Amino acid sequence: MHEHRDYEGAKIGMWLFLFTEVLLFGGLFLLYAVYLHRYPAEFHAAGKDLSRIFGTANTIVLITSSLCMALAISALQRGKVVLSQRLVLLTVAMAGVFLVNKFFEWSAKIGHGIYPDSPALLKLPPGEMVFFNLYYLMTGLHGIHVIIGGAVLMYGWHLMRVGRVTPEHFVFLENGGLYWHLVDLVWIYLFPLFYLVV
Amino acid sequence: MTGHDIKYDTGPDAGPDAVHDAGHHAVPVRTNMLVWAALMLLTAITVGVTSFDFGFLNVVVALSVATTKAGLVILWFMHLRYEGRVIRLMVFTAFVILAIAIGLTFFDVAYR
Amino acid sequence: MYPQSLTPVQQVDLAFTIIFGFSVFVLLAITAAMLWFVWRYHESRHPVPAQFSGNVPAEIAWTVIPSIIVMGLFYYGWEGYKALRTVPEGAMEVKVTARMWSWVFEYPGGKRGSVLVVPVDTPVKLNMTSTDVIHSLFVPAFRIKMDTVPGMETYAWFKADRPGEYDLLCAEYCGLKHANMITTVKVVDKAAFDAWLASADAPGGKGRALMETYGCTSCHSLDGTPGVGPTFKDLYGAEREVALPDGTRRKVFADEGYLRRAFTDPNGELVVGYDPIMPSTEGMVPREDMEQMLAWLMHGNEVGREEGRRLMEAEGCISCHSTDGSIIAGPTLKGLWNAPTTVLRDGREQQVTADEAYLRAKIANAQTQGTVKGFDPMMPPYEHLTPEQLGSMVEYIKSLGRHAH
Amino acid sequence: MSADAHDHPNFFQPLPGTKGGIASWIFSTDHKRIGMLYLYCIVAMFLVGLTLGFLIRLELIAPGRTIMGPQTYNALFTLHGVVMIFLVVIPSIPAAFGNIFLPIQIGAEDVSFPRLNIFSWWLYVIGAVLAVVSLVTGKGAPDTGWTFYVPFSAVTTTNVDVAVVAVFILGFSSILTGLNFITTLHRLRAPGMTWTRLPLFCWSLYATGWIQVLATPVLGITVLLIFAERVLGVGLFDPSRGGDPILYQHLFWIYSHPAVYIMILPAMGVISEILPVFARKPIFGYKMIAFSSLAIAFAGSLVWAHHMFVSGMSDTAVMVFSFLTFVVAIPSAIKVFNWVSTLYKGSIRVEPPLWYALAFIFLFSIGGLTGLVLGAAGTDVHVHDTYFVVAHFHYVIFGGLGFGLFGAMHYWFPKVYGRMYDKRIANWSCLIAFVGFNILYFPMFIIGLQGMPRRYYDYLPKYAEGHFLSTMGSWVLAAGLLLMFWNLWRGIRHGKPVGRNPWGAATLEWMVPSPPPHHNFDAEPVVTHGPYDYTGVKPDA
Ligand code: HEA
Ligand code: HEA
Ligand code: HEC
Ligand code: CUA
Ligand SMILES: [Cu+2]
Repeated sequence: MHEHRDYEGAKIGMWLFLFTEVLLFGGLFLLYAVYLHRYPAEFHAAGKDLSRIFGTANTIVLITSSLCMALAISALQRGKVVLSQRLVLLTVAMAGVFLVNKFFEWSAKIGHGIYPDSPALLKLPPGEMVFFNLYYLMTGLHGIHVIIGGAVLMYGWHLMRVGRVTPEHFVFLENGGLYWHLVDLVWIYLFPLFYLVV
Repeated sequence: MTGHDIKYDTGPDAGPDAVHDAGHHAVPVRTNMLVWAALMLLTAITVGVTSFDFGFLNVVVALSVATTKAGLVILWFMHLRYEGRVIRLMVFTAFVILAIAIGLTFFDVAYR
Repeated sequence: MYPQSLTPVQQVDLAFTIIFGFSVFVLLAITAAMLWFVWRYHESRHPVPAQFSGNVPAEIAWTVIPSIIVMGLFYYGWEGYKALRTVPEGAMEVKVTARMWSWVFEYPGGKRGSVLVVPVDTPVKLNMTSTDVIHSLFVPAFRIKMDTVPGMETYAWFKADRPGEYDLLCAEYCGLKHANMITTVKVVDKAAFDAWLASADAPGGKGRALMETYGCTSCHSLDGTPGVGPTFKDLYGAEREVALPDGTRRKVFADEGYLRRAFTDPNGELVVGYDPIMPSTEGMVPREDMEQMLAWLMHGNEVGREEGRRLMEAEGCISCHSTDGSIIAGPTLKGLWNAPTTVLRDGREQQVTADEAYLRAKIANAQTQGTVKGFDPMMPPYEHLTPEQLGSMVEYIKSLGRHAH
Repeated sequence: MSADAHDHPNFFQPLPGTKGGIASWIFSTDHKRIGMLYLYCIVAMFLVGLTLGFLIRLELIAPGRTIMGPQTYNALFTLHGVVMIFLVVIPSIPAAFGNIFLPIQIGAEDVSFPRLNIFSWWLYVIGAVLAVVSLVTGKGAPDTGWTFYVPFSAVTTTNVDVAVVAVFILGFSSILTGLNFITTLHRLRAPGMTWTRLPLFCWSLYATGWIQVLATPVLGITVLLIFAERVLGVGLFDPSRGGDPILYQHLFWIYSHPAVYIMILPAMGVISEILPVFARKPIFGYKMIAFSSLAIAFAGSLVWAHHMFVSGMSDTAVMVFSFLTFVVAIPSAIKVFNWVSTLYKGSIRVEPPLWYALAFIFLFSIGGLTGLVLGAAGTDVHVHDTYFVVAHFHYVIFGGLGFGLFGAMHYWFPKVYGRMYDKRIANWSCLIAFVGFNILYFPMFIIGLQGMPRRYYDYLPKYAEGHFLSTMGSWVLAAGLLLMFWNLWRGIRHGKPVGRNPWGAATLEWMVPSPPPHHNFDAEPVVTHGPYDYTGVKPDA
């Protein structure tokens, strides 16, 4: 069987996969839209309880990590393999920062007794319950994607090291990058929806 | 049926070798930096405007900014600008379907 | 086409007729064409195929014409729907609560029942909700169907134009006894309806009255005093010694089958100590009446406890709890009184006794009392019941016998 | 099977220099082998599903309890639905015949992502195994119906958790197949294989692929939400926690309505392949048929809430979705008219695949036309959730997809096995199945109109005749299908060997040997004519 080296095909495949991710989150965005429509006041009140500082910090981290990723690919295309490797590591490091941040944010909330099915949550008005449930689900699902994205990028880094991703054959890294940008993209919406639209 | 050969972007010899090198176009560092700066600026704006209350427009503003940011990421970071018609059309379709799914649902929830 | 003069039923049936008419026509045309082509252009009759691959005017025609027709079909369907949704002014409102697996209808004035009784020629609006999962109220005769959704109110309306009894079914799958969540719409004339609405239910209901009508009570006492025949008190489920026609004696339980035989062939099994004098009900008592009496014997024969039985039927308890020892979704109520029960509370097993306090608390809000081992925590709360009502339910449970150790 | 079998082994035989064996199948990346794996799994699951349907009918032969209690019955129709929908009809034609023939039909060596392809088969197997596990673990088999409606699915104590995870995984398997096909069709067409020379089967798979990619993730998140609801207590659909159970239905049908077109489009593709071959004449209105596949795929994603006319959603939504439902019927109508016209002035050779295709058109039309009754708001209120709906979807799914699948089996059988089944028996089994099918499902329309609700384990005596007849029909149908499967089975082993092109078809798969070799083509083919151009093409042997 001859080796497939169809870049365009690989990219089409990756984009198609990204669509499935978009629609996976899409279902949750749909729920968010409907519940925001139904409980504007409660969403307003509950949103105030989320830390805007954490949110903004994480936005900056994630956007910057996206930049690193884009730079890493440009660097690789120009043949600067080592630079590219470092940029990928930097991207992953920022993914780590994002997760640590998220961890503190979640623990603070959980420390206040607000988590799905918690007694404190069940005492809140229905709209706020919905808000927090959505918050945990959507940021949780996003967090899982951050972890997967980080892992994929680390693997890309490894492939660069062993010379299987090269300035000539970099489609793996490019697709990994696409995935990472998608993770960023989702957060770009989550951020205003949970921390700002209040 | 003798089909009229419609010219498709990948051309009549759409074999695996017909790669047109869109993806190999390296985005200049400067462009990436500019995009990043724009994203940061938009983040600042969207956080900044929350101190004003536009009522119902709050959501509209926040989502418009987010969509602009998303556009920047998709077009430059994700290289969609440099891709061929096929991929662009595909991305468009996917988002249209999502918009339809959310939009049509509102025929229910908005009128209940 | 026929402005205003159509009832929703007619409007919907018109839509049915039009769509079916169109469908049958298209189906026959397509099938006929298909079969005719296969015969006419079979290779033996038409060896050389024509080589054309389309015909633009034809294709445009069969895109445009169906589009237009289909819009017509949509229109009639929508008209039918509008008729079903437009409630006339001044409709009588009945509140419907669906729950696993029974219906409660609450009339203006607060009367509740598990059968929907409505006056003829009067628009009735049903305001519906559910306490647990989604059900759907379906009355085929009136072409209405509407889901009952927890946390939400939905409605449907109908107008019955002649008295009679119509099936009312649950059309949304709701678990174990979905198929048995059936009751009746009783359409009666206006006077009868008003009288019914005003009446309180007589103790014992019809079965008890029939016992008097047919003279059973002249031989059987209701309160345990001995008479010509054995008393009816605590009869159902009791142990009996009977003599068969050939003289042999045997111990039996007064279960349903036994009671039925006792009606139709009273002397086949003669209770020891009594004479073979009871006449058979065969030919004398109509079937429905016999069923009524049986039902009363089995479930309602304690004076003062019929109320409990009636309530339990109206509240839907009987759809989950049997009174004969079998298990539906919950434990049987037979022999429950004072029985030791294992419940799971906060993850631990505990022994409780089904005494008055436990039963009252359990019925009012089952989940606060833990969950009986081996069952699911699915029993809905009944916090709207008054203490008296709880009392009569407990009385009824008592009447079903105490636990035999 | 010829002399060159040694240097050109067919794809069943081990590659030269390898031992073969089971591992060379279940880890194969050859699209043909993967297609066969799917085919056998799907047929096996189909037999399971049919047996369950058969048992359902036995229980319903008479009112009251017949052979099982309500809990068993409820689990049975749930399982019947889940197996049939997620394990049989959604993968069926695309994953089996699509995998085997799509690459060959476009002149490619394989699909774009062969490893993803076998991975998706593995996901399918894992999903199927989990579905079985859900039956025997936890507190009993799921009893929710294949629609998993909340709040019931959130409160029932049966093993819904595992079942929804299985559905999630199966969804991913389906996505990967769709993704693979779309990419393959864009990238791997042979020189000269323009979009207007693409066989209509490929077009239908292309449209299907888009639905798989864009709709299935919504199902994924929906079942994950059930899982979250049950396991984490996230009450997004729980009214006591501010949730709205009707939103669940929106999400579910946003996938599951388009899913019905995942089922039917590939079958329509098969019919579009079979008809011209046996009419010896180009298909009528190629472009309209290709285009209507895309139109169905697109418009099909706009109509989901027609399953919810009595759910308590707004009347405005009822109007909009009823209207859109009628719009989506039009591309189907176009296809039917074009198919019938293809027969016009042909030179028709009547062979088993054609019978199946004709049966398809008839049965699908009945199913589709009764779909109009369901799409019309006023009439749907009466027949919603009754046996009318049950009859509708068995006509479209079984009469449509099912007979399409049988048609595909009979059409491609000689290509896959290089042998021919007994055609006379094949015709008979088609006839028996067709008759049985109608006895089985037609009475359901009538009892449905009379008000017999679906998912009822017991029913009022007034529906007894219809149910009885229906059960009788299931026996006739079973006889027909068993005869069919037996005949095919016998054909595999004892059928008469055939050459490359027994039907005289013009698509590329008939240019390669039967069975196809490991490498589809010795040299990359260059396509110079349309797929239904029969000038000069003759059936061999
Ligand atoms: C293969 C699967 C398949 C297909 C193709 C279809 C096709 C269609 N379906 Fe069906 N449907 C199901 C599978 C399918 N359905 C299933 C599984 C359910 C039940 C789910 C559940 O609840 O469990 C269901 C339920 C269902 C409902 C909900 C019923 C209810 O629960 O109340 C509705 C309502 O609108 C509907 C409508 C339609 C319509 C309008 C089409 C149209 O696409 C049909 C188009 C076809 C034709 C119109 C016939 C051919 C054309 C002609 C003969 C030419 C002449 C016609 C015209 C001019 C219009 N379907
Ligand atoms: C592809 C889809 C498909 C197919 C082919 C079938 C096939 C059949 N189905 Fe279908 N059915 C569904 C999909 C399908 N079904 C779905 C999605 C539902 C909804 C579920 C829900 O409500 O959630 C449903 C629901 C459903 C109901 C409604 C249940 C209810 O609402 O209470 C009924 C009732 O009669 C029924 C009957 C049948 C019958 C008799 C067959 C017959 O075709 C079967 C004929 C039988 C045979 C041909 C058997 C032959 C074989 C043997 C006897 C044994 C041989 C075994 C071996 C060799 C191992 N089905
Ligand atoms: C939807 C089904 C359902 C309905 C309706 C229902 N119950 Fe129950 N009930 C159950 C189940 C299941 C249990 C056992 C689990 C538990 O303890 O919650 C139970 C337990 C009980 C018990 C305790 C039995 C024991 O063994 O300790 C009593 C008493 C009782 N129910 C009475 C009633 C009465 C009275 C009504 C009506 C007003 C009623 N139930 C309505 C399902 C139901
Ligand atoms: Cu209640 Cu079904
Ligand atoms: Cu549908």
